[in-house]
Amino acid sequence: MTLEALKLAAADNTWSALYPELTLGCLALALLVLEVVLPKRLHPVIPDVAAAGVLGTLVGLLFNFHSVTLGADTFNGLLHHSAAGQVMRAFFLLGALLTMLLARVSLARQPMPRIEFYHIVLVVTAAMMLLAQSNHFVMLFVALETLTIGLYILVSYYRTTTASLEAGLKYLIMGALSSGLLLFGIVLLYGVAGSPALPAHSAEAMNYGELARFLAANPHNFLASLGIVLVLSGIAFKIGAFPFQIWIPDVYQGAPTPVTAFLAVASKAAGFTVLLGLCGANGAFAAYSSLTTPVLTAMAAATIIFGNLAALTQHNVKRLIGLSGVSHAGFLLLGVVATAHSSLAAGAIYFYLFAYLLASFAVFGVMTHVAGSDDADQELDHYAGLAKENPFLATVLAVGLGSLAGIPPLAGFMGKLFIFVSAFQAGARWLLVIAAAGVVVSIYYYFGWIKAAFFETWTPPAGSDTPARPTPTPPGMMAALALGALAFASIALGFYQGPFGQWLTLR
Amino acid sequence: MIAPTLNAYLALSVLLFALGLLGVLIRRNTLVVFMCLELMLVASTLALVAFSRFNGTMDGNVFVFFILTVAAAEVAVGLAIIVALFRKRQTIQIDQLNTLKN
Amino acid sequence: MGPFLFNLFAVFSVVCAAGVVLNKNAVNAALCLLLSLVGVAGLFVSLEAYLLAFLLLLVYAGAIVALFLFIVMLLDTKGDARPTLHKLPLLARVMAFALVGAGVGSFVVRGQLESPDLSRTPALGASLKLYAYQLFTTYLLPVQILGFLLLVAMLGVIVLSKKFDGLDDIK
Amino acid sequence: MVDFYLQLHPVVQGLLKGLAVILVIFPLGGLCSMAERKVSAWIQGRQGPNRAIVPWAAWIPVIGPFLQRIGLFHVMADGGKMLFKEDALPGHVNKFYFVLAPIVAMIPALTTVTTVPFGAYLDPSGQVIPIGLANVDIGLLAVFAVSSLGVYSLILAGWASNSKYPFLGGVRASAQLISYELSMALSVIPVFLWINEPGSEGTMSLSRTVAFQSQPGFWGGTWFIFLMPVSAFIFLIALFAETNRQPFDMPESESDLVGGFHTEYGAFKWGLFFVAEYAHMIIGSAVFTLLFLGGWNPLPWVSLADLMNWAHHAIGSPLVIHPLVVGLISIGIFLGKVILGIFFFMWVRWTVPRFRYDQVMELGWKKLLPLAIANLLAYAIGIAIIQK
Amino acid sequence: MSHLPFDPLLLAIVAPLALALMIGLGLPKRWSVRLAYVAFAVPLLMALHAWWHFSSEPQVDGYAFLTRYSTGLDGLGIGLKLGLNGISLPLFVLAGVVGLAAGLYALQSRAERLKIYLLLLLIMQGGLMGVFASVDVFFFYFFHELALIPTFIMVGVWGGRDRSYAAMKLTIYLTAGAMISLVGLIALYVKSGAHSFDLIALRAHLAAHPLAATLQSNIFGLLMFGFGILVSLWPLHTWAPLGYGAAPSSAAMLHAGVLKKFGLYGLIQVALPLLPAGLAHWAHPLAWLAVVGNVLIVGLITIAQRDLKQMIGYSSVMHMGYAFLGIATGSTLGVGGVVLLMVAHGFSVALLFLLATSVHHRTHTFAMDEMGSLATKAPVLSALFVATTFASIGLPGFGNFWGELTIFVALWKFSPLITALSVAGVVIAAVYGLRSAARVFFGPASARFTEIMAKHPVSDLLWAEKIPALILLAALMFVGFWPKSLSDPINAALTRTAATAVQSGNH
Amino acid sequence: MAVKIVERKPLTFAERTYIPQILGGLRTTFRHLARRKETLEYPEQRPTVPTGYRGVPTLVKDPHGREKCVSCQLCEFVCPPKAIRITPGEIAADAPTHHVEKAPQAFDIDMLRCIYCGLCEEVCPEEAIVLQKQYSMTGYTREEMVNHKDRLYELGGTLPDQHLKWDKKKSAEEHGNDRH
Repeated sequence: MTLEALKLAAADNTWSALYPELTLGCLALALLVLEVVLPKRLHPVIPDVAAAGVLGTLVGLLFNFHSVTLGADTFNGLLHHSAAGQVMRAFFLLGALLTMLLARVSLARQPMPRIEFYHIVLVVTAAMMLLAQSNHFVMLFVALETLTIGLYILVSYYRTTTASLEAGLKYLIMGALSSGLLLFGIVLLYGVAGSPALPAHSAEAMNYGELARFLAANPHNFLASLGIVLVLSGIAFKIGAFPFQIWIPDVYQGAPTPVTAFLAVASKAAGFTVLLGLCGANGAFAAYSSLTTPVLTAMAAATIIFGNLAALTQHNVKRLIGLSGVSHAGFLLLGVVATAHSSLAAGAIYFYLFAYLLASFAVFGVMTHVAGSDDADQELDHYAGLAKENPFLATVLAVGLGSLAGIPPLAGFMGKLFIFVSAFQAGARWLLVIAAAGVVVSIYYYFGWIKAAFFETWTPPAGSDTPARPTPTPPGMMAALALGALAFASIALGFYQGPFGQWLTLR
Repeated sequence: MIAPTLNAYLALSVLLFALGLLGVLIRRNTLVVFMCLELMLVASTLALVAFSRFNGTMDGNVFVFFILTVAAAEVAVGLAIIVALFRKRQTIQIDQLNTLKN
Repeated sequence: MGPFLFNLFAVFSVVCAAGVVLNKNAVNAALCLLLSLVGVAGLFVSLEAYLLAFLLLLVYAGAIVALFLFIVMLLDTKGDARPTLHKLPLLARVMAFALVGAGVGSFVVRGQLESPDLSRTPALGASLKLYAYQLFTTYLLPVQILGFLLLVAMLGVIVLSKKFDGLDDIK
Repeated sequence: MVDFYLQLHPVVQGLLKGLAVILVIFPLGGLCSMAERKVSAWIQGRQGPNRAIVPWAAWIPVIGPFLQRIGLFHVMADGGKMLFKEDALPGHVNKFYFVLAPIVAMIPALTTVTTVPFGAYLDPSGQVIPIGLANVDIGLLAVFAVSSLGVYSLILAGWASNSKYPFLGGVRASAQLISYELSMALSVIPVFLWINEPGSEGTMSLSRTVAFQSQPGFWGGTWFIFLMPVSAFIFLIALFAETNRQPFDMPESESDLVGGFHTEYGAFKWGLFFVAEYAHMIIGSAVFTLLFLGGWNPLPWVSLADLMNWAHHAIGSPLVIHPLVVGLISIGIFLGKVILGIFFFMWVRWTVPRFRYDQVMELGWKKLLPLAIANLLAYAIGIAIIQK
Repeated sequence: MSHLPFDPLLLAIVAPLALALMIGLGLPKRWSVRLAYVAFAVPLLMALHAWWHFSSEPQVDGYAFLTRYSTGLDGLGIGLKLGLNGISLPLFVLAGVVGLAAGLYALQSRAERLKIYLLLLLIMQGGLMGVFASVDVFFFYFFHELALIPTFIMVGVWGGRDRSYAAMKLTIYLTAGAMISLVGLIALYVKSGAHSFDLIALRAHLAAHPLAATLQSNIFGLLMFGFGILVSLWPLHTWAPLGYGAAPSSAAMLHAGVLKKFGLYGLIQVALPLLPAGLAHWAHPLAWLAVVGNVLIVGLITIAQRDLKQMIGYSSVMHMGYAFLGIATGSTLGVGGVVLLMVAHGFSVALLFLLATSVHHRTHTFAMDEMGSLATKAPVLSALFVATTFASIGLPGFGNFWGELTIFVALWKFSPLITALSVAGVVIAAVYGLRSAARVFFGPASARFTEIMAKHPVSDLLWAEKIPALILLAALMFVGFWPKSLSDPINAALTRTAATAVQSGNH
Repeated sequence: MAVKIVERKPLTFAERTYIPQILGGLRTTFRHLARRKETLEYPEQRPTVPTGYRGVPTLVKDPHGREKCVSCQLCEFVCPPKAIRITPGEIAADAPTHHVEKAPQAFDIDMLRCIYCGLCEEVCPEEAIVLQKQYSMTGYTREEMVNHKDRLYELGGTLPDQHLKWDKKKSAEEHGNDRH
């Protein structure tokens, strides 16, 4: 390797293409510096600085949406920049921003230090953004692990409660197991694709493009198939797809509510971007669709069925939303299955994710305000009479849940519609039937929640030794604004998709 | 004596990986489970190095760096969680970690 | 020499790995893990990846397993207090064994790869320079990310275990 | 003889090497303990041990009394005592690990020696060839890697003793060793940055650092201790901590932990810990010599080859540059520096009082680590500018 | 083109929604109430305007007032395309009239939390206008769901007995129906290959490239059962009487009167012209289901009812049986009759619910056994009720008569046996209708009613109740006396669609 | 008087690094390294015992070889560790020193107890007990470490003063106290 080759390789490190991630990274460091530099009474400003920074990055990203690097590979093929990547970047930034807003409310009830939380959220967000653009297994693994390890910490952040720590431990073990599976899959693929005896082998088999070329030339390789299955199961853990969903209820319940939201939305979305990159129409595993499609189909069906049935019996809303999130993962998997035969599918997934983000954060926002100091203890009963106590929160909750349920004027419905259309285009009819049934079932528990908030009144349980339920925190100005905006966006995006819809359907 | 072929290395790493996985599935002590997880990662690195050596490629070797670093970070965080939990619950047996139940 | 070392280290690492899984005592398990790692490091040496072998020792054996041992001793857990085997766990265990066994079996039967001639393939892993070049050109970005990862991990450990004002959970 | 050795089976060769290492390190350890007694005595204005003698030595006219005066036979007496003393095994310990710990202590001590080159000779073409048991490309890393395993013996000893002081000692040891490894590794990076100029074959070999310090020219002839005093300083301090020498002997600080991790040990098992500690010291100062003190080069800007060529001219006999002679001289020079290093260890021990444990941790994490990082950054930038 | 400087259809949809939004954003109650009169009147005015100008408007494929608004999903062939044809026009007017009546009734009802009640009613009204003004199948469905959601909430919050259970059941049944029909619509969209949800484009495309017969029958089956649940096709009708029994009057008026017609309207506008072979396959099963289930079984059940509101609910289910029969004939005559029946039934059932609630205000019960001799106290109320009952039985002079008559005529050609059975239904209707009128208004007062009368003075209809009732009655009589005003455009439109249907059916 | 508060001097940077201090310490210890050793190589070299040294207590005889001790037991009573034990005995009537009346029948000093305080010497009215320069008393048994009377005399020897109090007393008795 000569010096010139090195310089060439180094020249491909186009740092300017990563300005949002770099901004987040620097911002994260700046938070720590501020903590040291600022006097203690000014510390409450730091979260605002973080949120403002993320907002600024988001605005900057949207203004520079069509940056020069779009469509290019940078960092020697580690990253691939695309419009979809830009959209997901915006998605993660939005998710981070909302998480921070929720954290302001939730952390205020906890004696834990604040600034580290924001720092970790920033770094995790940057990792997610890189993950969405990764085009190489090394990049994938490193970004995924950064994200996962950050989340381990965030999940167990409320260390004064046992639930949070237990959730953290469970997430850790499951997450590490999935990382192990994923890693071994990657290793197998890399090894097989590098084997000189096979056609189209490559020295840089970790690159998606090279791998896709290899797989296309070796359609029935056992080791490659095994690798693919392992990689898929690793990702299935992250997105909480059946049969790797067992961690979801416990972890969602135990984690701090903002983190649950972050997990439910951003982490899941990150998993799906990876899945799309691998199993999508031009993904690395495209040549093995005869293997991936049945696997993903079965997974999607089981996920929808399990998620919905399990959610039916839940009384803790965090578990409920976790399990309903499992069923959402199933719907999204349906979209992934469809990508092979439907040009709409990828766009549908992105739209679904956005709708899911808006709705989930609306619901989690309400949950954050309704919850007491024990973050894991959020029963359905606590919502009884919410409409009378705080109509605003109740309305936001209803809109959010309605959107999650996929009730029409709301964005969630459009997401489901797109998914269904693309699934039908791809011919996954039985899956569609299951999904439709799943939607009906999901109505039951979502509506049960709305029912609790609107139709019921709180009566303390007969044995009055149980403590009274927590009183909802009235939302502050910022939080109210954010929640209102989320609810409004959920409604508006249902009516009018605008340029976003154009982009989805014409990509 | 088994000749050190690629298959032998691969089988070895699969065996180690499987042992790790088995440990994760059957052990109840979280610390040991965690060790088994590390064993899985190490098994992966073994396969990676073997592939790199036999295929004459470099990426795999470099990947091992990343895996090692990630494993270190993971262990640090994981042990911190375990210790914090132990302080609360005085147990680290998986069966007894049942605060979260419906 | 080659086959001998390979067999030696292979058997050693597998036996020790089995020790990790089967040993009742967590301290024993940690030490088995350590020995298994030493075996793997030996295999790395036989694959001419010296740097990685010693890194494995330095990072894994020197730091990670030491940390494990440290924590095991700190928590002073009395081994695996084996719970009575309920029906379901037993079933799960049998299934786990079967699953893993089947996986390994099918792998050994079907996962055959042609072994290239070692004398003709370059041992790229032996050269330190190549690692440096790769890490600082192609993989510079992941290296940077890892920096952040380590920072985050450090902060996390601090948050999870430091004694803060107003937090009385740690005495 | 060399030919005969090379004809042997590799396994036999390995065994022979191992035997050699044991045969060298154990007596060296003993000698160090003797040196320690003498040095501490001298520093305290005492004579130190000078009485023991065996009859047959007493008969030798001058040498006998001399050996007696320097206390050599005390070492033997001690060794004999340790060997033959009752080796008590306390009832409450975890027997397996209790016995294992001292053995584990010996492993890194004996293994790292193999990767340290200890001399050099000139081959017919005038090339300097280093002498060592195993010349590996990543020498220093190997030393670090293997010596990092040393922590296990302390942890195990502390834990297996099943008693609180040893346990505290073991816990302290593990934390301390892991903490200082960081700054130690960071401190030597500038050295390797310096010797691996662009275009050269990258290496972490220790003999290469010595070779670099014997090159002609100002930079080449300089020892790294002059070029990188801060690195040397950090390395030295970290070395003290890594070998658990005073003022860092937290694991066995007798004023608060009775005897630290080896409180429950006695006789031969205790002796093994003892030897391991001295072996670590020897290796530490050998590595320090190789990295910062020019290895077997006699003086800064005067390399071994220069010396031998000058001697060859002065004396005129070709015998002077015979490999064996050169090798012995180089080993002598090297050993001299190592001994100086060991002396320094002892000198410090009897000068500086012991730290408190929190001070040790604070020094490691809050002082040395930032300093090492700053040092690394400064040298990285400086080297980049110089070697542009 | 329209003579107005704006799109009347869009205004009709937007006006109520806009007010709903304003209320949601916190409009004071006083202003909400005042503006509500306007917001309920505007759709009717626009509908009347459209009716007046319909024939003089330029028409595209039978549609007048065509305008298209892009919502960003042009790539999918979805856009807000508004227009009216001969079939939708009467229903559009129906929606306007019933909406105004329901709105006026609600405004005088002094419901608690009137603002929210109005908000939901306005959303419903906007959605209803949208349903019938949409040419785009997607938005047709979309607006239906928009109108449907408030029903659930209104039943749940303002409902009567068992409201929680009723709301839940309603939600699940109707969502299930909506999901099935959605799947059918998606299937239609994807399989047609038109890449458009635009009904005109779909029709044109399918006329040129008809679908295979089995596919048609499959899709028709989905639509039939999906829409069928929404229209309470036996045996999936059980939600209807329960829901109506629990629903507040305005919601019941709008739902039973207008929204329920959505399913029939969908079958007529979408399924019949696009899937003629499907109809051919399903006509007989549908007819038998309708006649045996809806007409006879439900009719007999209706007789057995003791609860006035439930009785009306069951009667509505029964009348839907006639509508299904008309659709099953598939002929222009029969389907035209269905449209007429839909309009007339809309007026009559809305009026019945209105009056039933008024009765309740006076008797404080819905149980018919506990009433009697109300006519002596409230003669206007009883007169109106009896008139409406006559209308609903299908006596000449009211719209229902014409609808049922044409259906029977058309049905005779289809199957005399079924005709005979369904005519028997009229007798059943007469029995329960007259019996209920007799029980409530005539005969001796029950002991309990005497008691109630002693407590609360019983007045006749107030003007606030009379006005909406009279509007509806007037409309009902208008249809009854001048059906031609409706049937002409209906026939024109049906002939046009039948032509295309015959074309594609021949293939 | 006004109180003047003296400010504590903050440490300078060099002092805060402690390096100069440590180097200073190293220099000090290194200097000691080369210094002459203070150690006395004992069996070969002996310390010079100064006058007034309080060594082993012994009994002495007068220049005529007579016991000086009159077993008054003052030393026994004054001895802090009670190391001295005296058994007084009568002096035979025919002895020339009969007029002294008492002489120790046995005189034991337990050297395991003796603390070399010298009180016995100070208190002795007869100057019969004297601390010698001898500093090393060793023995293999406890019994051996008890100095009996003969051993005490053996160690003490003769005190060469010519005072001879009891002779004077006797002659005064016999010849009258002409001095007084």
